[in-house]
Amino acid sequence: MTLERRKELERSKKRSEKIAFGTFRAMSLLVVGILFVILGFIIIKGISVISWDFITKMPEDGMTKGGIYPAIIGTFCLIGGSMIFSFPIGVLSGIYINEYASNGLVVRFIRLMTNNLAGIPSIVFGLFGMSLFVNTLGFGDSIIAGSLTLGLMTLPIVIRTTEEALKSVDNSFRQGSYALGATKLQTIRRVTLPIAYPNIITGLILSIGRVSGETAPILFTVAAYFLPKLPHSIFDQVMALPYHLYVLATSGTNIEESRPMAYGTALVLIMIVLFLNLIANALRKYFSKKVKMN
Amino acid sequence: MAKPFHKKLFEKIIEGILTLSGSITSLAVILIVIFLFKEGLGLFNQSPIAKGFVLVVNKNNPVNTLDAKSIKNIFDHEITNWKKVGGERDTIILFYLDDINSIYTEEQIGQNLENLPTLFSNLTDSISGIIAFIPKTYINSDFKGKVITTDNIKVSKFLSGKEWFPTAEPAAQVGILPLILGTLWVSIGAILLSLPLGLAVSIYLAEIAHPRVRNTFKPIIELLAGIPSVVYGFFGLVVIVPLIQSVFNLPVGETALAGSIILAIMALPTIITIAEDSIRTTPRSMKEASLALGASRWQTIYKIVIPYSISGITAAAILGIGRAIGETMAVLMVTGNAASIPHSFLEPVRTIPATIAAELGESSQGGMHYQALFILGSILFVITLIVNLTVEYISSKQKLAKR
Amino acid sequence: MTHLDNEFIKLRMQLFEMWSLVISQVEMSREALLNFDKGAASEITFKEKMVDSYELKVDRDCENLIALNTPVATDLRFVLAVLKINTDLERIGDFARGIARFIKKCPKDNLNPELLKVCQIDELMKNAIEMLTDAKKALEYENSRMAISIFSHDDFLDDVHKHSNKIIAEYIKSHPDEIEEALNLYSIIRKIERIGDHCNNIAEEIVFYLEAKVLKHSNKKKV
Amino acid sequence: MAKIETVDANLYYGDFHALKNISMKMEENTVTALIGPSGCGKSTYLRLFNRMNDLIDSTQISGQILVDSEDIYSKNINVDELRMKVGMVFQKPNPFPKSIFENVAYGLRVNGEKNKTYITDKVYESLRQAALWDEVSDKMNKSAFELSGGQQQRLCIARALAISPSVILMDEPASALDPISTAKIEELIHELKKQYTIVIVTHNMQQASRVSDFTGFFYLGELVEHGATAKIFTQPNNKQTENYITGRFG
Repeated sequence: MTLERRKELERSKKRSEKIAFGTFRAMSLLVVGILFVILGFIIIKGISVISWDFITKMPEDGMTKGGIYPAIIGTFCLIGGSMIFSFPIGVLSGIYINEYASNGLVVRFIRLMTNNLAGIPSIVFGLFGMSLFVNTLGFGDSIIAGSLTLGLMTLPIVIRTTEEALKSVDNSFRQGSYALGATKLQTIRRVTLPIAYPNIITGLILSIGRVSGETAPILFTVAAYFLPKLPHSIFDQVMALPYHLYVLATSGTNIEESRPMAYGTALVLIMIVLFLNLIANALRKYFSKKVKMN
Repeated sequence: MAKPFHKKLFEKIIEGILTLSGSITSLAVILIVIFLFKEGLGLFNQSPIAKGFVLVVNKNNPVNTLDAKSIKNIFDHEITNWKKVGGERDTIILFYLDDINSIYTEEQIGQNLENLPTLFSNLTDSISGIIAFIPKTYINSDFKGKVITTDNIKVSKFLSGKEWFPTAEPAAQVGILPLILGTLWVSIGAILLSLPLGLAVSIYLAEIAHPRVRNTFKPIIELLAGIPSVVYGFFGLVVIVPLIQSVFNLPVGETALAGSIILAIMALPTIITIAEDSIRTTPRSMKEASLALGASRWQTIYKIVIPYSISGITAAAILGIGRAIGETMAVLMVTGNAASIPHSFLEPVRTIPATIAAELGESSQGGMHYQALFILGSILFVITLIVNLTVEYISSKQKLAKR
Repeated sequence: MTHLDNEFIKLRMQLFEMWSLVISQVEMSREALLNFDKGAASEITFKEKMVDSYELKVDRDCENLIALNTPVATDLRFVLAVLKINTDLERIGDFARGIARFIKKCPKDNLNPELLKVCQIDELMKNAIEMLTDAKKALEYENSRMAISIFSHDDFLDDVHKHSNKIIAEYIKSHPDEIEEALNLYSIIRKIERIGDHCNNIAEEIVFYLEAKVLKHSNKKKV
Repeated sequence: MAKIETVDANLYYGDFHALKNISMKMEENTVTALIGPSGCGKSTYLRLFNRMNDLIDSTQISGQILVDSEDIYSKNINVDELRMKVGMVFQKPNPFPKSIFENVAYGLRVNGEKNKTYITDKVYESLRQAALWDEVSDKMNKSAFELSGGQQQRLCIARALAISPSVILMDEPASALDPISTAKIEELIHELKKQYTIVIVTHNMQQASRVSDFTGFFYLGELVEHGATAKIFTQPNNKQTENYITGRFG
């Protein structure tokens, strides 16, 4: 190969690298840009709507005025309800898979099922929840039916989070504990879980974010189109932020006039998600610092 | 030093609870299968004729059975001659219950509608080309006409039917082909948009970007995954839909394209996260070896890194498609929901999940429409099951190959 | 042929070169004695310098071989044997030079042949040379039986040496004018006997290298 | 003229001073071994010569690093070309997920070689040079992962040889191999020395003593002693060197 040709090759190598890297960088910026456009758009349009009244008042005038108080409360009810169901079972299940189940077919099967459950579209959960909780068990459209449906949906996330957190605990800790005569349960309770729990907590917070934004599963299990009062029991219907946004955006009595309300609702919804993400990240940082200090 | 008995018992109980919890997901999946199919499978024992009604014809008419499609065409005036459906050459005369008032006076009908059965009977007897859609209760034992029988809904017709009018009268049309095609169009459009973008970003983050850039971008992309789908839908509705409308000069902006764009944005975090993880598993030493042989970074990426992580990238793409197929709210809000077979990306379409979300509220429990929607749910479930099993298979092969 | 094999071959070649040099030294010292050749004597002294430099070189090579290649088993025994043979050869060379020095310093210009005869100098020297050559062959062919056969040669040297004081004493009585030469010759006999001892040692090292048997301080007759 | 030379080479990872004023010369067709405890900077030093440290961010380098009397850190040096001249073999065998043939042909292909017969000839020649030909000649299209660890490492050596370097850097090339494979690699180094200048980093002092002509002892980022291997291993000048090679370190 002549020197001339070699130089030419090197040049073309450099050129194609530059083009490729430039394209990739541009595309990455585009993706990040998309997020900022979405967030920015909703924040700019919604910020003027947000006020104390907006957060604490009932909707009025065919949902074109007033606030979204019942929807916020409803969403928190659903978060609480679904967490009560999915956290304990999910964490226990994660512990079982990682600590108890003997490696092999059983674990593979459970993991496969967990992955499958995680992949099921939310609308199918909605169908299932309606069929089982609302109709078969006779809960009707109620907080409990919605919470159970949402809880079932977040279960795989909780299980996976727990499993990952436990997996990252070094085996030497467990062996050290066994070597001192501790039983399996004692080891899990006193050694494994304390080490793993920062990661578990972080994961749980992120799963709350998922619950707060889901619409499809609550469509037929709990969400009320318009219900300007607060629930009294777990068998009451409630409004919920995501469904409320859907209603305001597509099927309100006066879509044009309720637009500002929709922006405001979207902003509140995003704020909740952002807030949860921030907490999770802060906790992650805090715990990793603590670990380092130890 | 033996542990006291009650402690051992306690451990055993806890172990039992843990085992139970461990099986919860399997239980849930099985329950979902049972309930979806339990509610849905009744559909195939149903007649497409609305409940409580029958179709009757003149007793001399040789036609005994009609399928849902023909019934619809007849009542839509698309078929106007019995010859078309296997009868004699005779014009079809449609008769609805309401038409009775224009033929007979109130007196003739009677105050309590007590004469109606006789009137129907006479009517069908006198007009040879008649087909009447009337409530079952008005058919007496001495009815002079002939009741048309209809086939139950068949699986093949259900899957290949080109029309979705589950509430149509007299015969509901439950062909899901437009829904399946709508779902595919939107999903394929989404993946065509998001796969190149997602791959580019994952390669950039894993191989090219400075760690500081990566550490800034990663949480942002995670945030993208956290935004609720209604918010995406809302954003699509107020920004992307009008944009498409004006750019392509369309009567409405709610199109498959709008759905694809929103879904592409929503699938991005999934694709980026999984593909990036997979790309990062490429051993450093392998990359260094390539560079040490005089390959440029870009050559190393496309000759070593991508082939090495191809199975992970495939998994990312498949999971991305799975996400797109199952997504409900955002699609519901921006695609226009027209249940017709799409011919271009600039037409409104309706996807399976959006159909369920939009129509389940209107359907009566246990009715044909309700069952049809549950069958749609089952189909969705089977699709995602296939997607997940495929991904599982690919990643297990990947683990095997890398050992 | 591995890299290490090559290193061993190099070492072996060097040892043999040195060995040949020493053999020629001893042969020349025999001729110098028998013919009272002062020229040959100075040549021996010159060769001694070469032997010394060989010794240093072989020493260093052995050291490097051990330090760099950590030889084990037969390789290790070879290096250790070479190291000791090297010292023995150098000593033998020293004895040859001692003989040469006597001839150079001797004020007379010849020795009485009778003296040489009664002392069996020729036989002694021949024997010593044979031992040295046989030992070299034994290593060359890696033949331990050949090495063992060397021990019997040594008996003759020991025997002559044992009786030489009487013979010399009698010779002095009969030739009182040759007292100095006779006494010097006695020390030469001793030197030749020592050469034989060193050859013995060399043979022992060869057997150690080849068969990993230690013959030192044992009864060689039994072998 | 030295093949490789460094004058007052310094390297920083951020604030960490990883190499301190290293000056060293390596002659053509010699094997230089770099020894020292873990983290002493020997691998970092080795990676100076094909600019592998460029891949790590916040690396700063000062001093002169010359290959064939050219400063390889000057602006007009093409890194890809440099890396063709200075081949490298890594600690663990790291064949690409490709066939045996394609592994060796990789370097030629990425550098624009298109002539098929040339590539084939070069691949075969490199495999012979790496003493692997007899073991793989009948399975050129099999995956490189089917080879044993020792064979994989020789494949990686063949891969490095295919682009005709004049220098070969080896970063603990035998540390992941069994003794028999190690012996084969060491034997190969003795062969390759006739054509290439070799720099090898090793944890195994016996290996350094067996294969190298010159040895450099690194400690805490400094070159403590550098000289003929025989000298270093029999009469080192420096007490630290002696302690290290006699295993009395620390």
